[in-house]
Amino acid sequence: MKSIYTSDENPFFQYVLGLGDDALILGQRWSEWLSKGPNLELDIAASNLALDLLGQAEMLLTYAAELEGKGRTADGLSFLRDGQDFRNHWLVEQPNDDWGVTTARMLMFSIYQYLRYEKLAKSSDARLAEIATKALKEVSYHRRFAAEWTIRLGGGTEESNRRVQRGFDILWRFVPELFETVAWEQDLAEKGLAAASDSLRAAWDADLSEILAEADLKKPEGESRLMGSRHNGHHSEHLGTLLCELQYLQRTYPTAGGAVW
Amino acid sequence: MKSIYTSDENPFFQYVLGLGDDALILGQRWSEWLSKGPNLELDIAASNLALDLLGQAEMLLTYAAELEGKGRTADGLSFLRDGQDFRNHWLVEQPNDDWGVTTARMLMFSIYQYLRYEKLAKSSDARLAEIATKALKEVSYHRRFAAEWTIRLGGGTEESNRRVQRGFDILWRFVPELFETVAWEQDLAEKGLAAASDSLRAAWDADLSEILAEADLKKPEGESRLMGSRHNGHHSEHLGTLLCELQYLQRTYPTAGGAVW
Amino acid sequence: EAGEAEFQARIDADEFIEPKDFMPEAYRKTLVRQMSQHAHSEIVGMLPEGGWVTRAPTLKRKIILVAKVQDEAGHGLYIYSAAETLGTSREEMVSQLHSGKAKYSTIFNYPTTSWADVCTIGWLVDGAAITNQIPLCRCSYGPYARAMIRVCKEESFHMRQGYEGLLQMVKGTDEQRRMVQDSFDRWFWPSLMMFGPPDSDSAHSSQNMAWKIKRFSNDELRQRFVDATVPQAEFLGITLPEQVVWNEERGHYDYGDLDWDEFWAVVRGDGACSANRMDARNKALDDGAWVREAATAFAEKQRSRATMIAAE
Amino acid sequence: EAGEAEFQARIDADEFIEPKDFMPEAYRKTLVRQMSQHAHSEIVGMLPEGGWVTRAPTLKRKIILVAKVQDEAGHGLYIYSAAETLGTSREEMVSQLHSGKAKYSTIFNYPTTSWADVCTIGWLVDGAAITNQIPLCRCSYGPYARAMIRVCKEESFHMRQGYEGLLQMVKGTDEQRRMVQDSFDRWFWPSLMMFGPPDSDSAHSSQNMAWKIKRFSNDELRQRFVDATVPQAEFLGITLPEQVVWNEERGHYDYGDLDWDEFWAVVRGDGACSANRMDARNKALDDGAWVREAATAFAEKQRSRATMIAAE
Repeated sequence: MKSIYTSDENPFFQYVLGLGDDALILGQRWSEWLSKGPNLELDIAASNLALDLLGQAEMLLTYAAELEGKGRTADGLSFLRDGQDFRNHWLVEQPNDDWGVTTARMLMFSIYQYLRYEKLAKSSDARLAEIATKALKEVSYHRRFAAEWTIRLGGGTEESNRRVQRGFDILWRFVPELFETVAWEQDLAEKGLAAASDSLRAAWDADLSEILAEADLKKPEGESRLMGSRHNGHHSEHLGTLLCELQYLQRTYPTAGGAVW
Repeated sequence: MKSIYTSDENPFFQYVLGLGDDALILGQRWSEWLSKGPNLELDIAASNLALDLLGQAEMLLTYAAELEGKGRTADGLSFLRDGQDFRNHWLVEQPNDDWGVTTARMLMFSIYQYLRYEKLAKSSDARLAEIATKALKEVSYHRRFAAEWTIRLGGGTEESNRRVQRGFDILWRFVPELFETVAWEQDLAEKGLAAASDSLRAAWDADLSEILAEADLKKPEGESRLMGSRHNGHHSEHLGTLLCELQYLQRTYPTAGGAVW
Repeated sequence: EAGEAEFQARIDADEFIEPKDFMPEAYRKTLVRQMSQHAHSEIVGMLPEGGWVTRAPTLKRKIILVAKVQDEAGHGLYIYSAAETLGTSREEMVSQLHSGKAKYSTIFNYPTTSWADVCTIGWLVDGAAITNQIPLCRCSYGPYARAMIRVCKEESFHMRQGYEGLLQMVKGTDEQRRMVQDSFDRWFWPSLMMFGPPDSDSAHSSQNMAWKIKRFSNDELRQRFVDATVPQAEFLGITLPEQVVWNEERGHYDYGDLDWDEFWAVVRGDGACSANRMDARNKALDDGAWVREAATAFAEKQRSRATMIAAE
Repeated sequence: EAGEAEFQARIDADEFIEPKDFMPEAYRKTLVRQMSQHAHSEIVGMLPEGGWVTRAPTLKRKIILVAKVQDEAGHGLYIYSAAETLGTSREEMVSQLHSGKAKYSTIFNYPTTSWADVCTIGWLVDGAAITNQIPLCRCSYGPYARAMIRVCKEESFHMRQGYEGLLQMVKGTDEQRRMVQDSFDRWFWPSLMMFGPPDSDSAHSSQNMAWKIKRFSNDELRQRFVDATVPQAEFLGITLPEQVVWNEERGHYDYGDLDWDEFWAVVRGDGACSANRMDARNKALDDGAWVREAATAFAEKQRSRATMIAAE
């Protein structure tokens, strides 16, 4: 038996797939907030975030499918792929929980995405650079929105401070994975194609620390150990239940079976 | 375009399918309680209920598949059937909510199932009579267990009385559907094959009233209007989300596609 | 009395009434009720479709649906704002919705059980809403009329998207066509009831007509909708109910009698999803309370800091 | 002192110690810790598999899985009861689990992400548990030994069912075989760690050996498990890690060094699912509090009613 999908076959495809999967899964999580937000304005904000991320997912997965060159499409990659072939980070697949946890994740991940797209906007791959340039504008807004809400919740009431702090505390264990840099990623980075994840850490820490300080929040300490890696198809249990919903219709009435959607 | 599946083609198949679907969907709901019960004893009780109901579903759906005679199996009917072809009552597909709502549903439905199986144990169809006889013993225990818990919660604390009362109140709107008797069911009943649902109402009311009185609970008043019928494939929104989980693996890796489970 | 006569004269002259203008109390009250009910319908209307966003079958459909639900939140916002110009705050209107005192369109108490339903809601429900609302773009109250112009523009976009979604589905498999037919069968009659009770039973109508906050009768609008919908349904290959037949003499489609008992049962709260909708709204409101409190507290702290700095 | 010598003599003579017999405090304490940890592991062990019951691929598999999870609850119950004979109540033990003071097997902090994992847990995790527990069927404390006999019987049934589930899957599609390999890759090393730290690092071992609440060293049991597992894995067509090689001289499989840093990280609470498991247990406990209170209140009312009737 062959061990699971190894990423060194076609690493640039894997890299772009990972970018697309982060956007797709986080977009799905944001879409869960629809009509459940704390007020109408935040319902609208949540749908903006979902729309931006799903739009990025569509561009990135379309490109990934082309890079793979096996005739798959962005929809095929989204709706008909096994969980173990998803390459998103564990952070984005975690449940929304309350608005405090969601805000903490949004801040942590949008700073990360911002820094990553910023580098990718200068990628030697023109297509990726173009996608990243467009996404960078959107994510810059996400980062600002998240920072404002972190500061508002941190400085609002005792309860809101406690809830958003809890968000950072429980999600902190997913931080090391954001900066895991596998050999083939390093290699792509050296060719000017990708951003080496570890190269983003210092700027991420600095930006986050500054916002947390302004928000009267404590930056969690310690560094959790990685318990599995997205590059090997490892995920938390939450991806599986997310995919049950995400993929149900295509799995049931697949386009390949003649369905038209 | 043809309107949806009409039940008068092969009504006995439809009838047995309905019995099987009630057991399957309620069994699925009970299985959701696993490892989430109020204590270990109730975890074990919940799994007993799930096992009995899933076992009934297997027998009934195997028989239904034979009656249909189109080569489907109990698994095919469970895992690869469209939501609009499910024939279970709306009551069983409602979410578990808390233990109070679950207890109220268990009492309402197990009295109903008991009365139905009691008649079916004398069905002129030997196979159905045999299945019903076996199921009757199990459901008799379910009814007793539900009655005991209804009395315990009704007479326990103010909170438990309020919560189980809420269960009866919110589920009361699904009662009329239990006794809806369509023409072809009446026809089957006259042939001695099936139990006409409306013939169970008086005994159901009497049994429930007695238990509620002992439990210091109020029997809800009024009769809601039917808003759709299982016989036409109408369901509440909860069936669809239940099926996402129930059917995901078979939809993704179907036995027909070579998968072996 | 003089004020009322002048008011009516302005309306008769097709002038817009603006927030600070004189208006009779009954006019104000009727409008607040109608507009808040309309806004509530937008908000509750997010729920049936919102439940399908996570299950949309393609990325394109998912994006379209998120944008549509977002538009509904936006409509809710405009209409609440327009209603606030009459002196009732959004908080008050929302709390009337959540207490069950205020109503919303009965259509949203029907279950959305397939992807075809998502498209059918766009086609029939938004379609019926537009038919109702286009005349309101010329209603006598300025802020409402202006909100309706924007809302109608977006809703006609939603209606086309919904119809287009069904057009795709009927090109697919038999299962998909069956889903479309089933969806139509469940939504057609309730969408006709969106126009309200028959003219013979309709309260307030003549006063509202005189005030130009209603410009056509329920039955007139219903007929207009049926006449537009039938050919669209036929184009999709849908089998129409036998009651729907072309009446050469009237130059309209007949559609028989509607089940008004069902309508009134749903109004009373007996709809299949009535309880779920209110539970979902109340849960969102309760779960979000601490966020709204935090935002208020933070804004106050910022204000008082700004005041202190200004005072130094 | 005399008591302790006599106690040890009984153990040396392979007699069972029973609840009312004399026993050293340290023996009692060690047993309570070990047994409650074992019971907690059964309870927490319901969670990873319980999450897959609603998604089982066939009715047969669903029924088997419900029955298995039910057995685990049953094991938890027996072992808590056996531990209660030592004077610590189940409530106290459970509250130590929920406060994080008591531990459970680290294996349940690994995520269960595919149906193959459900089968692999039966095969490897129950398999390792049995290897650990068979010697405990002859442990010196009577109630524990007797509980272990029943537990081992059921667990070996679970182990065979899990293995059989994988045997089916590898007969299926390439996707299924890939799922099985991936599952093995993730669970093999953690299952070896279930036997605890290497003998060189293992605390309490010699005293526990003398007391006969441990009869073989961690490394001995681990080797026994590896030797049994490798041929089973090969029969499934699984590719074993390259460190696993037959050592002709020893007559055993070598398996290289385990990642003990990972083990200790998981013990400290860094496991992928540690927080989720405790959240799930705490939620069940909190959500069920009113039910347990109601049952107690009802039983008290019944009792006082019975007393009153008796007094009449």
